[in-house]
Amino acid sequence: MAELITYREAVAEGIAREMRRDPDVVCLGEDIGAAGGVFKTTVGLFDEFGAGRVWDTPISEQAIVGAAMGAAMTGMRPVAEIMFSDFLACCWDYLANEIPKVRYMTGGQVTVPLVVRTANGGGLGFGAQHSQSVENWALTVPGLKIVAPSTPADVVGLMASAIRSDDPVVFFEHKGLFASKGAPAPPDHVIPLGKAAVRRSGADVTVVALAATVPLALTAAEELARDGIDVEVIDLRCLIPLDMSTVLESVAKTSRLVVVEENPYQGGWGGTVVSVVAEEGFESLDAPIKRVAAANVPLPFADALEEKVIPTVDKLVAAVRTTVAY
Amino acid sequence: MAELITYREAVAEGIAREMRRDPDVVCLGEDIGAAGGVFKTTVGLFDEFGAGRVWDTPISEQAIVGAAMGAAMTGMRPVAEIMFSDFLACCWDYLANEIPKVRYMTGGQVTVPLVVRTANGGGLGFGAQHSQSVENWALTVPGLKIVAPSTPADVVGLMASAIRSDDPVVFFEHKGLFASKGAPAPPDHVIPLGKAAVRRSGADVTVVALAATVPLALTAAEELARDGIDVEVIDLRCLIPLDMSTVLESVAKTSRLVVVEENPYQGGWGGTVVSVVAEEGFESLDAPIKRVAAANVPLPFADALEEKVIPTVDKLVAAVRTTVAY
Amino acid sequence: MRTLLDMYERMAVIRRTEKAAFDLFMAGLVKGTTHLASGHEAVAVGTAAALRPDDYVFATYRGHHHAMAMGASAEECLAELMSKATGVCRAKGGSMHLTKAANGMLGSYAIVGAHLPMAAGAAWSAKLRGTDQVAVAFFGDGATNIGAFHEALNLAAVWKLPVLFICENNFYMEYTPIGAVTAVPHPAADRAPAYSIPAVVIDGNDVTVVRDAVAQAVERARAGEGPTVIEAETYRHHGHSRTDPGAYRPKEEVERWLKHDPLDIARAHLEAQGITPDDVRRVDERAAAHVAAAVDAAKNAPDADPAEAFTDVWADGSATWRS
Amino acid sequence: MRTLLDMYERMAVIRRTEKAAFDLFMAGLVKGTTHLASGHEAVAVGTAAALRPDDYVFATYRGHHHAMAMGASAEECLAELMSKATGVCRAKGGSMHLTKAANGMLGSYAIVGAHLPMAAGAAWSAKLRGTDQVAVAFFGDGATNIGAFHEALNLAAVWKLPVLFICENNFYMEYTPIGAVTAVPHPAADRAPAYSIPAVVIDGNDVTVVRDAVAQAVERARAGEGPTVIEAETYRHHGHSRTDPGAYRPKEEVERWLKHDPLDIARAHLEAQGITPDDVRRVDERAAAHVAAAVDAAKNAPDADPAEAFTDVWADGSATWRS
Ligand SMILES: Cc1ncc(C[n+]2csc(CCOP(=O)(O)OP(=O)(O)O)c2C)c(N)n1
Ligand SMILES: Cc1ncc(C[n+]2csc(CCOP(=O)(O)OP(=O)(O)O)c2C)c(N)n1
Ligand SMILES: [Mg+2]
Ligand SMILES: [Mg+2]
Repeated sequence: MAELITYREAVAEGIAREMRRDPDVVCLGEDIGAAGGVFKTTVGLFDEFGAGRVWDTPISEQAIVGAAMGAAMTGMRPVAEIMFSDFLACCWDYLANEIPKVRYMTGGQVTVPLVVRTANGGGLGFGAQHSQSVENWALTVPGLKIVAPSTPADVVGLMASAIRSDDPVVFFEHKGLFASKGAPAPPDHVIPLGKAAVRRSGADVTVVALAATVPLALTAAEELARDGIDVEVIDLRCLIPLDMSTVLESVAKTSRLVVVEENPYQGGWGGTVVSVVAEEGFESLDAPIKRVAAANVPLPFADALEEKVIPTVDKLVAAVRTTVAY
Repeated sequence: MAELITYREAVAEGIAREMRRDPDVVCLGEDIGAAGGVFKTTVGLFDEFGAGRVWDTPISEQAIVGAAMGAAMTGMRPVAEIMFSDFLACCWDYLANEIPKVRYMTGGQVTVPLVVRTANGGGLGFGAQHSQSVENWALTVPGLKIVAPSTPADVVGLMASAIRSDDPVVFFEHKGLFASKGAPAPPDHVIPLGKAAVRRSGADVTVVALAATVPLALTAAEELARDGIDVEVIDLRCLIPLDMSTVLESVAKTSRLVVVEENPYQGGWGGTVVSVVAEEGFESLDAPIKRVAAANVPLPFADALEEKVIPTVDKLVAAVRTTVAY
Repeated sequence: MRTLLDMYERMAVIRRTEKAAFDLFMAGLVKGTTHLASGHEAVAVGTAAALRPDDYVFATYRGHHHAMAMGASAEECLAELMSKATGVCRAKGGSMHLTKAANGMLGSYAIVGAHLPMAAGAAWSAKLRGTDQVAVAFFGDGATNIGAFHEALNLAAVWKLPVLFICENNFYMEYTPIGAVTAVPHPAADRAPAYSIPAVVIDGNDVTVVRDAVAQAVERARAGEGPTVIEAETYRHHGHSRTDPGAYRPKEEVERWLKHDPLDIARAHLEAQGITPDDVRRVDERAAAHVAAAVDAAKNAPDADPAEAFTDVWADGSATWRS
Repeated sequence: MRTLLDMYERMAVIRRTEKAAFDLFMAGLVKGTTHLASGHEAVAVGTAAALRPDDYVFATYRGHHHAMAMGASAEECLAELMSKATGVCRAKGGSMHLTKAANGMLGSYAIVGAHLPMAAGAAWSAKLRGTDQVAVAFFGDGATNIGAFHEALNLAAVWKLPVLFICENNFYMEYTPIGAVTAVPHPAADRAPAYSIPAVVIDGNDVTVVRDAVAQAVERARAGEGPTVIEAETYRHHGHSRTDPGAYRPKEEVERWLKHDPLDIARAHLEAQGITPDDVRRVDERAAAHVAAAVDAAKNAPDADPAEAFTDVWADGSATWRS
């Protein structure tokens, strides 16, 4: 078995594989070149592909994503980095109004095959403006594919699909997972967008997770297993396309659902998952659906406070216990 | 009984009342001065209060909202207009990362008593970039109060509360309602934020609506009444604070819930309402919860296509029938 | 468009199409809103005349003239406005989003300034692919105050991109004179030095002046010398959009500009070139007939198919968001 | 801060606090990230010396020096970094958001450029309320390429707002030399003409130069003459943030700047004024003792109360979002 690689390394690896395959793939972003990115997720790309394919930009999020869009419309496959996902707010017009709509509103005349990659999520003590999980922002906008991997191999396999996709993809890399390790991706590893992974099968309750809440859910499941509670953990991997079949099948089996998400409860992606289940899976349900989400407050700096706000193993364990005991 | 006034007139009336009360209230926005705004929702303010209190701005959404924030932090009560709610994307950083977080992240050192008003919603044939209902964008961000009135009197009463609020408020004025008429607001009309209105009481099914879907729901309710289906229509009025007590009480009575919302289903505000009910109101439910939302596509230009995408009376009627027949 | 007469004809067609759009609006056959470009024709047509078929253009909600200058037909534009299946965007875009991608006209964007970075990106793409294509962004004076303008110009300059920023300075952002909200007299040209970009201010109503200025900028761009800012002074003959009578504009100002009509100026040039008034009249008549036919054809075209609401979100043609 | 010696002392305290922050970071007592301002002290302190207590300041994630120049104590800043209940933001903000509103220091903002419009807004507020307060925005060279910069400067110019835009040009945006991503040599000053705003480029490491330049701009602002851009050239002694060794900077460049240390320059001025090295040494010692005591006090302060996570979302102190 090959050595383990980090999630961080997997990002660069995933991009490099596609850059080798396809000369139209180009990267742009702040400090992604010789510096290798502030999270070191583009290390090696500049050396291997040079300044002609890895472009350092000014601090101009609108220009970065807007230029990526123009390039995508004219034959390139740009991979744009927005350093922290919070900064998507600085170019939100492109994510909300331009990129996802132009194909539709031109009656299909153009396509926008680009990837916007961004470091997402909390847990590192970066405070209110550098720690948000904002997949749910992207979810409000039809026309974007939304990817949020939880393992190094998935990073590579989903990056391949994202870059090869003819549709725009927002690719959320979780800051809290960068240092985590996992099996490397086999050669030519491609994971189709919109296929959830059942990370642990179980009979008693379905836990739906994404990105950093996947390892959290797995830890909780181990703890619950010791008490005889058998948890099925689903890693959505993508929010769009959303693999509700896997979720609904699971709920049909377990009759119980808990969603664990890092974004705030209000407007969180769990609401969409719950809505579908509360309509289509209603008959299967034997207990109220619970969402373990962040509290509806900005993210505080101090660990002890942040802990109170974001989902934790303990909070998930408690929620599952209540659900199962219902 | 006084003459009816339009929703459009109510906007100007609501602002004017507060400007008369409180000299710290100032308005800023594009073409809101002598021109009275592109939707004529600020007509009369410039004449009455002058250029010192009604400021025309450049096309600089970030500067508009950012300056409003700075002014709010230093003793003023600015009312900023963002012409179309879609353009909130151009200043999203302020709505997502600055305004709602600064009080929290300074440990309560500052407050931001401002209102961002904006024309929201579809139905007028303005196409994909000028027709969105984006209350759900704001809902993703803790720290913003979110108001979306459905009647002229509510516009006045909620505007009073919004402007007097020491918290930041995003005030969604629905374009499709501007021409609608209703009873004028009595003097000193103040409606507290976070209190839903039961617009029609009924025993069979609860319909939760907001802004333009309120009249839609009332029309549907009339139609359904003819078939003996007794619909309770709740106008949420605000998404934050969210009056779940009223919704949960209603569902406890009717055992059935349909949410009708203009934003796309994915990431829509209905998901948050449904989540709460699917947890806390689970025992009351006798039928699957339905959401009648916009389809997950950008908004098309042609009426015949838009009709297919956004919620209509027919779609709501059909959803209620299914729910009641369950 | 090889000759001045060709350019004149294109302008004449645009003018009449705008008039037709207005009339159709008034007749209730066009819904939503429209931002007529009557008065702005020379900027679009002069630019198009200096471009190659493989160049790129990005325009605004006031983009009928850009689409048609780049070769969209009057019929497909009017059909779009009238929600017809034959509309240039299959009635999914509407007046503010006319697009003719086959001709390099990559869209009309209705969020002010948003398309400037896109044009820079298309130019970057040309550079990456080693072609010598150029990209053009048309925008208004009002657009020069939005952040995207700044970011696009800086990026274009730093990366030396083959892009032209063509400002149609019609002296108003909607109802507010541009001077009231802009800190410099020439909203685009006076900003260009902040990015070390060369700039010219030109008479945007003289199609030959526009063509020549654009040709020069295109030459620079193709030679790898980077972006240019062109501020073309012009004027709209109507209000900002269909509901606006434009009453905030001084009467003398309007009259002065109406006398400086791009079609009249072109006609004077044609006469100087020895083209007879009769020749011009024949072109005018052809333009009128062309537009009349386009109106008829658009009117008679089938309505857009409601099922189209659920196509073209994704590149595979579908709108599927879940399994 | 009436005297140069006062300013020197303030700088000495800041320098030592930054050093302490670094050490505490290394010792695992500070979490997250920190962007040290060692080397930038003169910009903050010189500016503060030219302001009135009722003026406003908006700063960045590299804002320890701004907070302390405006009167935040070393102890409350370090306590914030160490997640203590006594932190200047009650440990809810952290290093990037130091704020001392009581002193007019209205926050440190971590999204580049976002606070420039806010400062314009605070200046607008002063104008509306008829006070003659001014507002200051500090920002980096890298911030000059973001849209909010453009919009803020234009608005400030058009509305003639009493605001100072003070760029701390340290020649790098993170790891990239500013020249590589900016189209003009002076990222702030060369842009000011695009807004008809007067600008100066100054030695940001000489606290007297900064104070004088700011004083002049403040005078203009209070007199109703509008905004000024001040580009203060300076250099950071450390990497961009705690994880960055700063290896991308040429050694000679670093050495040259280390020799142009704001504290040394101030010391030379003091000597020229006849302040003896002994006087200075006493101040240094007092600064050192002050910071050492601050470190102790911060270390011994109680940890932030986890219940604080659910306060202060709303003005009533609560975090209630539903009934
Ligand atoms: C970001 C944004 N803000 C505001 C608007 C509303 N709006 C549409 S056109 C316009 C005026 C634009 O003026 P200018 O750029 O001079 O172009 P013109 O209409 O004169 O051709 C405004 C404010 C918009 N579409 N986008
Ligand atoms: C909008 C935005 N983009 C990117 C970043 C990440 N970032 C933080 S500091 C920085 C460099 C800023 O450089 P400069 O403005 O020169 O300030 P300095 O750090 O040199 O003081 C960057 C890119 C950010 N915080 N905000
Ligand atoms: Mg204009
Ligand atoms: Mg810098």
